[in-house]
Amino acid sequence: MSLRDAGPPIALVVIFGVFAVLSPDFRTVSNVQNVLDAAAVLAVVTCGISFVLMMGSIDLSAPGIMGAAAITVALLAANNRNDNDLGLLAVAVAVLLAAALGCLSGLALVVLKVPSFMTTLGISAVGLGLATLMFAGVQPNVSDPMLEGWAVERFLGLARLTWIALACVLVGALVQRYTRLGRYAFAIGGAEEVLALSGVRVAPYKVAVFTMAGAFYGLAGVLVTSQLGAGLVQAGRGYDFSAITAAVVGGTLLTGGRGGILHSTVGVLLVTVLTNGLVQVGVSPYWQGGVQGLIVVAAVAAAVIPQRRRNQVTK
Amino acid sequence: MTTNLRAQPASKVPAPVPALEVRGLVKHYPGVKALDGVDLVVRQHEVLGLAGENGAGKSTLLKALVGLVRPDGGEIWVRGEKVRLKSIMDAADHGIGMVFQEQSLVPNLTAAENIVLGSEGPGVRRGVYRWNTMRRLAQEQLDKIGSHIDPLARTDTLSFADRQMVEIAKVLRIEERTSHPPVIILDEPTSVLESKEIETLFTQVRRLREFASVVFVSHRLDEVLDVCDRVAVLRGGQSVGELPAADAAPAELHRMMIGSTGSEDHYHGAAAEGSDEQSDEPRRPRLVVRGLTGKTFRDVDLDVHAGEIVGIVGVHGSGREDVCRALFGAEPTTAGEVVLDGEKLDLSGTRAACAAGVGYVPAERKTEGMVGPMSVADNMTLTKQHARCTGPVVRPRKQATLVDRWIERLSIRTPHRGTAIQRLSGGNQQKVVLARWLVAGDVRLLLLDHPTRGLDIGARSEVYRLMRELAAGGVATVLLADSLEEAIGMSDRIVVMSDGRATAEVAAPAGGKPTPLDLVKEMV
Amino acid sequence: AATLTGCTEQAGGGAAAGGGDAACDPADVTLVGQVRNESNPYEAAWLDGGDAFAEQVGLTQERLTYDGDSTRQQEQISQLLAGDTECLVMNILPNGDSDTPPIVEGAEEAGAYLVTQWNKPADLNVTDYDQWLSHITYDGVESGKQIGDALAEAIGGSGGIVALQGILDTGAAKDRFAGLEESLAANPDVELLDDQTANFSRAEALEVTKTLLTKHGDDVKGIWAANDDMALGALEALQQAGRDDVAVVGIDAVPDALTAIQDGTMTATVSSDGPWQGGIGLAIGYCVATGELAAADIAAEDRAWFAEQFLIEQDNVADFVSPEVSEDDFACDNLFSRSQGAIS
Amino acid sequence: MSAPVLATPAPDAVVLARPTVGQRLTSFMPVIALVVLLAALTIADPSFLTLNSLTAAVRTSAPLVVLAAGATLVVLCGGIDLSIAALCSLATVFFALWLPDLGGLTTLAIIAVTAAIGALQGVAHVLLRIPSFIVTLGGMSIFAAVALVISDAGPIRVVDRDATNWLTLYVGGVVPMAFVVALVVVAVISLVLRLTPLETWVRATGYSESAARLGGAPVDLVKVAAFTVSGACAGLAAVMLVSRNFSGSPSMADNLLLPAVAAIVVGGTAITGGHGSLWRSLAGALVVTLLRVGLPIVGVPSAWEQILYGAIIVAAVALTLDRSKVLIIK
Ligand SMILES: Nc1ncnc2c1ncn2[C@@H]1O[C@H](COP(=O)(O)OP(=O)(O)OP(=O)(O)O)[C@@H](O)[C@H]1O
Ligand SMILES: Nc1ncnc2c1ncn2[C@@H]1O[C@H](COP(=O)(O)OP(=O)(O)OP(=O)(O)O)[C@@H](O)[C@H]1O
Ligand SMILES: [Mg+2]
Ligand SMILES: [Mg+2]
Repeated sequence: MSLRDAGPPIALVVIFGVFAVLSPDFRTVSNVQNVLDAAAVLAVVTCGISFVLMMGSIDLSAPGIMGAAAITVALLAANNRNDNDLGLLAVAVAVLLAAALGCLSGLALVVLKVPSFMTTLGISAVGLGLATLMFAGVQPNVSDPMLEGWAVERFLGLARLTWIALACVLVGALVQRYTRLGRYAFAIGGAEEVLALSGVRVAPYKVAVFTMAGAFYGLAGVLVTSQLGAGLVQAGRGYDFSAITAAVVGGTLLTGGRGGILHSTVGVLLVTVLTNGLVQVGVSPYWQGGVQGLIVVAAVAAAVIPQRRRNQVTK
Repeated sequence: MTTNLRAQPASKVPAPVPALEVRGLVKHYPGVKALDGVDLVVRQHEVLGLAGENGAGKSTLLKALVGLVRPDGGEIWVRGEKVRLKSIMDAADHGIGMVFQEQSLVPNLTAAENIVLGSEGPGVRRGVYRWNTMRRLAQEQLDKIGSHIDPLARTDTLSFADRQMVEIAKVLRIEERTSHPPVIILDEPTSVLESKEIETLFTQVRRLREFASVVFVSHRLDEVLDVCDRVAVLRGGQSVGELPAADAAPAELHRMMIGSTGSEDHYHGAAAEGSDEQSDEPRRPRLVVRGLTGKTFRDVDLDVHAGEIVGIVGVHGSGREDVCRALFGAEPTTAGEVVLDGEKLDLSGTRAACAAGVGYVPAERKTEGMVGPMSVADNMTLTKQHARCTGPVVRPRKQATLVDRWIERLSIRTPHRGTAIQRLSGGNQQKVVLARWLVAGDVRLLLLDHPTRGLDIGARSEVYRLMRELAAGGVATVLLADSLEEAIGMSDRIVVMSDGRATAEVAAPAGGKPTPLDLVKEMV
Repeated sequence: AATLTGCTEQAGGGAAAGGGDAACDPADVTLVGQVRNESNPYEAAWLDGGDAFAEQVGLTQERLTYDGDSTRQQEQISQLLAGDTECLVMNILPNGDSDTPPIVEGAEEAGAYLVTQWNKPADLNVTDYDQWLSHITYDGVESGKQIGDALAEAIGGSGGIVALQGILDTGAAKDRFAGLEESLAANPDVELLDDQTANFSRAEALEVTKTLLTKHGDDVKGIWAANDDMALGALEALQQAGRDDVAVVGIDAVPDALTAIQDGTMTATVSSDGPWQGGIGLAIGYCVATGELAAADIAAEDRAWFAEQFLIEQDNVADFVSPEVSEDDFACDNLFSRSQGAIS
Repeated sequence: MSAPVLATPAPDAVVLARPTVGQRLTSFMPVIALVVLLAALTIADPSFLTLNSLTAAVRTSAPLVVLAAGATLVVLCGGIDLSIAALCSLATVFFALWLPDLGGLTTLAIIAVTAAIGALQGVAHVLLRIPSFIVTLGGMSIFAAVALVISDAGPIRVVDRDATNWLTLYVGGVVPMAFVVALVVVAVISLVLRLTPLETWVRATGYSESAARLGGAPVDLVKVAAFTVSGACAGLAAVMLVSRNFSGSPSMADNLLLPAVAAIVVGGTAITGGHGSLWRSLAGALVVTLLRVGLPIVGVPSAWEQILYGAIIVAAVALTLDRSKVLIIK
């Protein structure tokens, strides 16, 4: 890892250290576990969004796709609304639906040539609409033991879904480093026009990246459902911006071509530590959002200082 | 010696099928006929030079040959077979590959990935990268051209010249793709290379001839004649003829390119004109640099008088580009003082430099020199408000008149001043960038980083004449030349830099020019 | 052509009717119910209640949702009021207190009949308006106090509790928290360890509760949540933390909370009867529009009133599991039967 | 001391390149999209197309138009301003708090203060080299927190309506004053851009920041100015919202962020910077407003409304984006 990537991890360590000094409650093992558990869903969403950001595109579809996946899995696994009991298959269907929605935004991007900002915003609305249709006024509660177990059962002190998230990060990192899809996503962010000059058709890779991102959001929606024990239309509310924030804080550039899954995961931890730490040290709920915003800006500022150049382009 | 291309085959015995043949190729762009019925034959195992002024249509023709430009008319034949090239991959399958005029590598990938990009072969199996294989494949290509760069280095950490080598290594992959002898197209590959690297490249080109055909474009006519077997000339989108390279002189080629007689010894001639009056009395230096220190250079002292052109020469990594940028406020400095006309120059930013009358032409035109989608007029008047405004208000008339005059003055080939600059040929783009500093007529110090990169010989003479005129008008110029010859020809004095320090100074008055060898001695 | 002929207060050709006395034909009445969204059970049930009433009088309800977006609510209302307002009846859930005044002014100007619920600035008087027939709400202070007391009782009168507040700038969140404070004053041995906001959201409540549980550990004996969604999120957090010794209370009586109370995992909630709310607002407007009830005849204390609410605990939860809305509740002479008195 | 450069320029010889029909059509696309949408809504519900209804729609759109206009400048520079909505909310609170003391001057004070806040963000972006996305995201949460605290977490009634009454009037009896003000804002900013070198600088910054900087354009100043204008527009939009809601509230405008950015994109402005205009954003804001209010009013059920909204907004951009200007779509 080069020097310019060192900023976010250092910021993470510093912030962690400051909270640990300020609050004895913060530095307990159980709280660290809690932070990791709390980071799980965001980490999965961020895995997906990182690939999109790496390409230089943006993705706001997480809330809609997560909502649709959450309701789908809740209605297909054992629940109080119908007699379905598909278990793992329900998860698979939800993730597939999510991937299909992601694919749709990718297709709209490459076929209609509409910027991803808009296609994903549109798909998010479509996802929420689908979710609302399926929701039909009655909360589906999940009674599937496997899904419930994910949130409750622990392995080495961490909830199962934290391990699932960890696996996602690992898979994401491997895909980024060792597959053509991952490296091309990275390359598209670096110089899309050059790929075309080298005879690479970028459109399929773009669609594939959005599809993969959709699948990650779908899984995240499933995880939220398992945590809450119920399928919520709002399962993904706010995850679009928090995931982008986490990725950017971790050093993934919005203009593409820099950073990656591991960077973003550092960002996820940073954001989660902040949220948790501010509660632990007892910052007033009125101020928490503001303080968090300030620290995020400060952290990014500190992280970019070593790479500041004259004539540097910051968008 | 001019012959009609299609009418007369070069030899009496029935020639083998040409590797590539173009018949009556036509391509229109809004307002331009980029190609107007071009004919071209590339024989097997030959190096064909392609010459022509900026905007003559060379790049367009070559892009049509690799399927990037879809022609509006005409035919392309590959080894006696008529083809319709739909994409670059299509062309590669026919054994045609190209190194582009503007660099085209993905900056955030490794050199190895760039080299195999799009045809990874065994480097990728079922979508999964095999880094070791990939590195081996890349290494093989790099070995072919004798380059020693690390295949796993990120491309954006490489120097411009190394990146050019990567491009060449990349195009050579075409050998692996096709069983036929390939056709390899090099569009101005040497414009950014140092002489040593050019030698390496030429060795490669000659080696390629053993098993391939090469199309070679360069504005350095001596180079073209040196490496090529035959030279075809384009003018205004039409083929105007061809020459065997062996017994042709640059002047003859130049005459064919422009359709009339041109001056031969362009820099020396120009230098002689302007330099008479300046050797007389020693004047106070216009620019005084003392102890300038930055990240890549230390303790640089430099004096430039009004009306003087000072060349800085040095190998890659000598820090000369950064000194230039620092003087323009685009690179931070940690120590040192710069005085322009007796006043301390504010190095805090480019605006301050502009306001003080400093102008800068960056080497990387595409990303730093011009704003691609904006019009020629807007690019030309980007900096100098009073060139187009009365008070704070833009006067479109004033702007238009001024811009049109400069378009005319520098013979910039553009359909209209409102045309997006990215639609111009590379050379014409460069002229617009240069004109930016001249429109207001208030420039005192001009920093030129490879100002003639990619310019044709005519345009280059014009730029030289322009530099001379500016110098005669009192402008102090710092020149980072394209070649040692250019530096010697244009400069009144040459500063040699190596490892971030100014190590020597060589006077180069008209009539007392040093030889390249003198400079090389100082450089090493 | 410079058409700046002058500025007037009114748009268009003065379409706004004076509203009022000319009774509408029942078939001409337009019924509109507007809530935040249909993706939560309470508000979906509200709209269903409105549909039920509409069916009862042989009409259909126009269902509007604004996704919790104040500006969008205003935009929809002004668009609605720009249409035909002669016999328009609106039963509106304003997004926040500040959203009520413009809705009221708009309805007044356009002559549409308006009933609002839940949110209203305290100093805005219904009696100052003709078209704003009634404002109905539940006494948030009372509900906050009721569940606070129930919680205190469930933890045996002493111990630490944490509070999950709603969206901080809503009246409901503030009133309910004020009720909790009253309850705390009455139960001096109950200690409020921490209060955080979870924005009425189940997911946020889950995270916040987890953090609070690690922060305060076994000191937490009870969780007071300003609505049932957050209470349900807290329950999940407790389950995941393996804690079954913590009492949880909420407000709203959503179906899941009732189930939880039946199961004994949750202690108490307070009823807010969505289907009734969806119907009653339309019913009041309908009765006035058709002339069966004169606006002037509505008593001042029925212009802004607290509706009846019940504390639901395990012993009485069975009565609330399937809320019954009877047609009688919406009869024009029985509209205000659930009133617990005027809003002070 | 300036050098006498090339005293004899050649006389004019200008070829005129007129825009082709296709090019003209693409620049009118936002308006076409607007008309098509209006027609579709009218077909769905013929009573939608009344003077009253249109008046209400444009009145409704005014704050969105103003917000989008300001943010368009930032987008043209290649950045993004996520703080506009939160700043607007904060400004409504300021307005309500200051009105009793400042009276008629409040509007000006609000615009000045929000402009200053915008400038501050611009300076932070430029000096610290933090992406505008992050600076304004931070700004968003900070403004929200400040608004929450100073308003005591609740709406503040505005009793004295004289200060905002002018915005609720109608010009010529039909055109809402708020919309006229929004039009004036768009027109004035557009004109200033057009008549000064600012437009070139803004576009150059958006298309290629490093080329603009090395070309001597005042990139940093231009960016700070864009954020300043964006802030000022947020203040003006706040005044409009207060005039409509008779109160200030700490989250009043928060939900306008995505619609405002959507308006910019729907207008065909490139989110990557450089290409676009305020007029496009005006049309975009009207399209977005029609979608927000029109779909439910013509009776589309809530769930389908969202699905339709998603589909139409994508289709609208597909129509309005001038792909000859934006070569790579990210
Ligand atoms: N994409 C385009 N759109 C419009 N016009 C173009 C485009 N590409 C090239 N042209 C025009 O076609 C003509 C030929 O350009 P081309 O790039 O082929 O010239 P060239 O011979 O390669 O010049 P140089 O030596 O400067 O590279 C020029 O007038 C140029 O302006
Ligand atoms: N198996 C391997 N063998 C050799 N090199 C490898 C292997 N896997 C990865 N690499 C190197 O690691 C890099 C993978 O990209 P990655 O983005 O992780 O780079 P990085 O060093 O983190 O750069 P930056 O963080 O600056 O973007 C490649 O550049 C490649 O050189
Ligand atoms: Mg990396
Ligand atoms: Mg060329």
